Amino acid sequence: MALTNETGTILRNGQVGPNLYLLEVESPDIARRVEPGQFVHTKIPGMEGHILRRPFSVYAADPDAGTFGVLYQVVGFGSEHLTTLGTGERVENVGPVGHGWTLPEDAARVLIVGGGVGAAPVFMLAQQAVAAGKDVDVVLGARTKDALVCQARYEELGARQVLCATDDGTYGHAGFCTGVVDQLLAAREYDYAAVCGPEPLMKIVAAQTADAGLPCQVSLERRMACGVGACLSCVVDTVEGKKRACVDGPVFWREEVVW
Amino acid sequence: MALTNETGTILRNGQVGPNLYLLEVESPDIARRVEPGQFVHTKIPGMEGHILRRPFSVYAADPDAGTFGVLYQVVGFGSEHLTTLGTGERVENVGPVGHGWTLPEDAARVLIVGGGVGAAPVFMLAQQAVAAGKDVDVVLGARTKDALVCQARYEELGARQVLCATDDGTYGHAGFCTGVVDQLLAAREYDYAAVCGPEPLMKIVAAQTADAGLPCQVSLERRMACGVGACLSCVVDTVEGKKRACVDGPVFWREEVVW
Amino acid sequence: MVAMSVNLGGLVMKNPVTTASGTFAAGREYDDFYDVSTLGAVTTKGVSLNGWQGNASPRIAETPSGMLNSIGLQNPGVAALKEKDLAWLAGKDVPVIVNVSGHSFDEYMQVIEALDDDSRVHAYEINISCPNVDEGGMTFGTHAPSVETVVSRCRAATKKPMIVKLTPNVTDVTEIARAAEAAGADALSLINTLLGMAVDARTRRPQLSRVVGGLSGPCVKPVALRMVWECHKAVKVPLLGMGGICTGTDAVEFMLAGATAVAVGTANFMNPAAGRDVVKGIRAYCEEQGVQDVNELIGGLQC
Amino acid sequence: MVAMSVNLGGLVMKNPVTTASGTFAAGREYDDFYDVSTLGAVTTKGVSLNGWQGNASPRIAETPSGMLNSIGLQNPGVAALKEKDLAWLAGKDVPVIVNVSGHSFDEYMQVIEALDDDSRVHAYEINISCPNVDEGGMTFGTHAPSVETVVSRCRAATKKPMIVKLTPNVTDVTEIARAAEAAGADALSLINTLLGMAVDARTRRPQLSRVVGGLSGPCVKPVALRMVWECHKAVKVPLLGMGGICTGTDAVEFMLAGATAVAVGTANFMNPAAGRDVVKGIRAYCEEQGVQDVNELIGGLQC
Ligand SMILES: Cc1cc2nc3c(=O)[nH]c(=O)nc-3n(C[C@H](O)[C@H](O)[C@H](O)COP(=O)(O)OP(=O)(O)OC[C@H]3O[C@@H](n4cnc5c(N)ncnc54)[C@H](O)[C@@H]3O)c2cc1C
Ligand SMILES: Cc1cc2nc3c(=O)[nH]c(=O)nc-3n(C[C@H](O)[C@H](O)[C@H](O)COP(=O)(O)OP(=O)(O)OC[C@H]3O[C@@H](n4cnc5c(N)ncnc54)[C@H](O)[C@@H]3O)c2cc1C
Ligand SMILES: Cc1cc2nc3c(=O)[nH]c(=O)nc-3n(C[C@H](O)[C@H](O)[C@H](O)COP(=O)(O)O)c2cc1C
Ligand SMILES: Cc1cc2nc3c(=O)[nH]c(=O)nc-3n(C[C@H](O)[C@H](O)[C@H](O)COP(=O)(O)O)c2cc1C
Ligand code: FES
Ligand code: FES
Repeated sequence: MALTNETGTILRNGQVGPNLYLLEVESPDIARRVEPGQFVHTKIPGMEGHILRRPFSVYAADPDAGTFGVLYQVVGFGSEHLTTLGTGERVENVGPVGHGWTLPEDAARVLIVGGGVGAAPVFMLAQQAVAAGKDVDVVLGARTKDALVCQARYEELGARQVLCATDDGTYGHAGFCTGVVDQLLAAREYDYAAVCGPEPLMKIVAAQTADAGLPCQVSLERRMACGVGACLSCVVDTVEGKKRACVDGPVFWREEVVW
Repeated sequence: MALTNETGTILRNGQVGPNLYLLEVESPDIARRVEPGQFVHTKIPGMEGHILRRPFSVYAADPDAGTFGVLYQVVGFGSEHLTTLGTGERVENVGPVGHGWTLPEDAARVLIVGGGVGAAPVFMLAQQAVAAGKDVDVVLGARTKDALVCQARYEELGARQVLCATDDGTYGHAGFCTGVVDQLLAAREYDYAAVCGPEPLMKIVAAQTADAGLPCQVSLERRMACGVGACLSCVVDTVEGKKRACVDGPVFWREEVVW
Repeated sequence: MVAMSVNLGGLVMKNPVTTASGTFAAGREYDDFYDVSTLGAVTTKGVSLNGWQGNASPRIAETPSGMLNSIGLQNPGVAALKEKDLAWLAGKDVPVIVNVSGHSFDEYMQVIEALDDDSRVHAYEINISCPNVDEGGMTFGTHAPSVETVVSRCRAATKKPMIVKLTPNVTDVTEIARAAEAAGADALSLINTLLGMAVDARTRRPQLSRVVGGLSGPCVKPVALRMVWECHKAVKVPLLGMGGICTGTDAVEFMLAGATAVAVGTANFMNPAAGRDVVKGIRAYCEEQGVQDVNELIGGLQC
Repeated sequence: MVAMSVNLGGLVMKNPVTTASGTFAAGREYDDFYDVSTLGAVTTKGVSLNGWQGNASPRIAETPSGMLNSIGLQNPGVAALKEKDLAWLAGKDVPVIVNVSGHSFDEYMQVIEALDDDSRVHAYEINISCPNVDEGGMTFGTHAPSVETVVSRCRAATKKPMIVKLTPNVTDVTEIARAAEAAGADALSLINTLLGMAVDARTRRPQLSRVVGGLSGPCVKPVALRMVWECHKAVKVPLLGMGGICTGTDAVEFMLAGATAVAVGTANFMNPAAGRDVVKGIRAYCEEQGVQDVNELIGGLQC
């Protein structure tokens, strides 16, 4: 799938939760072509001394309006600087990049797990699964109630259930969302699982789904220079050797990854 | 005179002529203490990869309002970037820096020559001279009529005459403003001259005033790192050896300088 | 019309711009952004005889106006290069410079031997300057005697234009440059990356798994320009300049300092069409400045 | 309360922060911004016996995340240092490190002899690494034998703590570090500037009158950190780290890599209170991370 380096216009960029921001960009070509699990490699304007682009998964896209959104958290200079950009500013994105989720056609029951800001990169997958008439259960984990910023959109989607967990117990299951996953898996009723979140979370869910014999995909993060598959910065150790997270991933099957 | 590193607020920043911009900053401490010919060493925000500050002469200051203005032209990255800053943004200035003009108390008739953007650094001197009841003649040179952006303010000041020259002949004397200086000096009626502009202009006026036996000061530009006298980046060759443009200058007597 | 063609030690390039090895793979990944035949040449990622796995992650870190990498010359070996990369490049109207790596003097030679009768290879760039491998790489490139050995062995293996790529991590780059020239290099390319390191104060760990890595990007441009200029005065063979080139103006600076051609590296990551834009920028500079032939720029610094 | 005091080869500093020579004069120019006795030490601008004029203008150029300088050790000589700078510093509660230059082995020694009975001098930093002078400077600092010669002569001239300042423009900084240690250095400071160059494409002239100059600022931090770490593993004497330090976090990175103390240079130009802010930043880091004594950081990198 062809990549583009599209200059988009920021429509909205604001805080939506504790350390969580939503960026919406008018960028028709990417918006039209992006698939669930793909990302954009963003040149954040006004960062001349920080030369690398930043990869962000696409949270949602509206092909008709020609817009896409990114949910991001502030972790360093680039994401901090990104919060200062306003409506009307221009932002250059290489995209849509990567292999996204491969929802099996014959999977009837789908489990989706999103930890923290990882709730975003699985949202379009949930949309796709619901649209395909599958039963979709969603587990969302966050530090605290206010950080569950994707919950409402998942609920509107028509998922069978949206279960939440918060580390501080302010909403839903108290504790790590892997507790909820455990309970759901006990019924062993899924055909496919997808998980995105901090790597330790994905590692645990990978183990849980392995025990349950359930096919599972994860979305891995690596530092990226080119974001197009050329530089080999972003390699992941897999059972077939090193693969590039940017274009061979970011989504990998659980059993491919050497954890 | 004590230096401060004051964070000011931009009140206005906009184009006033061909490649000419006026920046007005609320910065009370500097505004109150700045003397004619002094400058500020400006940290232009949003320029992380360009690490040095930029020196700009103070054009005018309002001690009561706590504001000062800078007239600048775009010549490179920093000045270009400066044009993008808007009202309300913060800007850090070290100032007031340097030895300004030393208007002799007994000088009754003063000649002020400003070439291009060099019309600004001599404006407060003209104010001072007029306020002290001296006869002030001003010669302003510019590429073209529209670039004579300081003319009106000089005229409001109450100078005896404000003569202009434009390279393209669209206003006043056609040609270099040294032509006008020549005519004025022919009458040999001045006690003190001050000139600011491109170095070739200052060199010519220095020679003209030398011929006329007239005391004359010039304001020199050098690339500056520290702007406070510590690094010796900005040295000027003088008859007494190397001097620092930032704190020993930027204003020097014509005969001090080894041209 | 500006005459843009240059001759880099026997390699004729339609314009002075190639890609810096390791930043562009063999070009296919950038095909969506522009046609690689816009370039004067494509320089491929370093290749060893049977391929290497490279280093562990994390392999890169961002630094002020630059980046560190410790890829460690991960590559699938010569056979895969021929089968995939050279096959793809054969369809493009652009000469190919193959960047050659080895863990031993012999391996460099063997890589060349495995490639030399392949007409899809137009020139070699012998990388004796990679800071990210334990054997070979930079250890060969920092001492004149080993430079002479590896370069003369490679010379014996090919008659094609042979560019030797130098490391900046030396006391006197001209000494190394002269050794490479004496041993038969047709051109020199410089600079490879500066050895650097980044620390995460919070975790108290190095940012790269291999601790040290190679510094590249705009931050190294002053060092690269200086070395191009020093070598321009020290040797007769043409130079391929690189290190932080992002724009046509950057490229012109290198040519004025003595480079016959230039390579665009880290800039590809900032702007996927950087190579094309540098070609355009050089042409625009020449038009503006009334330069009729880009060769006039080479070593044209006035000082 | 964090214990901030460190011992740099016999020089006790109340905190690990000094100024990089040549960027702070003797401190007086920064007196309006903060009290220099906030610092662990003040390092003065390089001084020669009778003073030098330095190089012609332009002397600096801005580069990506850095700058080049070719000041050329302009200084008014030892007598002026004593009369003006040391007199001013005597009123401050801060130890003074005098940075020593020379065009010959003898001159280094003579500068020390002229200063050694002055109790206002607490330590020396022997600059054998300035890239901006034709004689002495870096030419002494790039070859182990001349390093040994100049350092042992200086050693014979003083019992005060003697820091030897190394250049990064070498193939193997540990070789030079070991030579300086063997010759009697109490501490090593690194890095001095990297040799670089900048070109103005429009005028086709070098941006510095002397063509080449020394690169400093954030862009060199990765190289500096790497050299501090290499020397930390190679020698026993403590290290004074510098190169691009702007914040407390930067300073902590150097200490983790092996520096006992750090110097703030180019950052003074960006922020006239940089020295004070780095002291504050180190303290804040220690408080946040539960570090009770800053000495725990030295060489604490986990790898
Ligand atoms: C495929 C992919 C998709 C992502 N999607 C999202 C998302 O939807 N929302 C979101 O908030 N974050 C996402 N991330 C993480 C995001 O890229 C980092 O948070 C961001 O790059 C941090 O930049 P910074 O300048 O703030 O941090 P700094 O720490 O200052 O960045 C320094 C360098 O490290 C890199 N880096 C730092 N953290 C990460 C990380 N976790 N992953 C990869 N590179 C990193 C930066 O890109 C930069 O090169 C994604 C990462 C990848 C690889
Ligand atoms: C005491 C003094 C007063 C000045 N007053 C004014 C003024 O009132 N209005 C105005 O428009 N300009 C003034 N200048 C010139 C102004 O400082 C430069 O135009 C500005 O620094 C250019 O920055 P840049 O990033 O746009 O250019 P770049 O060329 O990108 O700058 C690169 C480097 O060179 C330096 N530099 C470039 N040109 C000059 C120059 N002419 N003088 C000194 N350093 C330079 C920059 O500061 C920077 O360090 C003054 C200069 C000095 C020394
Ligand atoms: C990610 C990366 C990989 C590299 N791989 C190689 C390589 O395989 N062979 C080589 O000779 N140089 C390699 N280099 C060095 C570049 O070719 C170039 O010499 C250096 O990066 C300086 O140029 P730049 O600043 O334009 O990137 C690599 C550089 C980077 C950043
Ligand atoms: C303008 C300037 C002048 C310098 N003068 C000296 C000097 O006189 N003696 C010396 O040993 N180092 C000198 N240096 C080098 C600095 O002390 C320091 O080693 C170098 O700049 C790296 O640190 P930084 O990146 O924090 O500036 C000078 C550096 C600059 C920028
Ligand atoms: S980021 Fe370059 S290959 Fe993945
Ligand atoms: S700019 Fe540093 S002494 Fe003048």
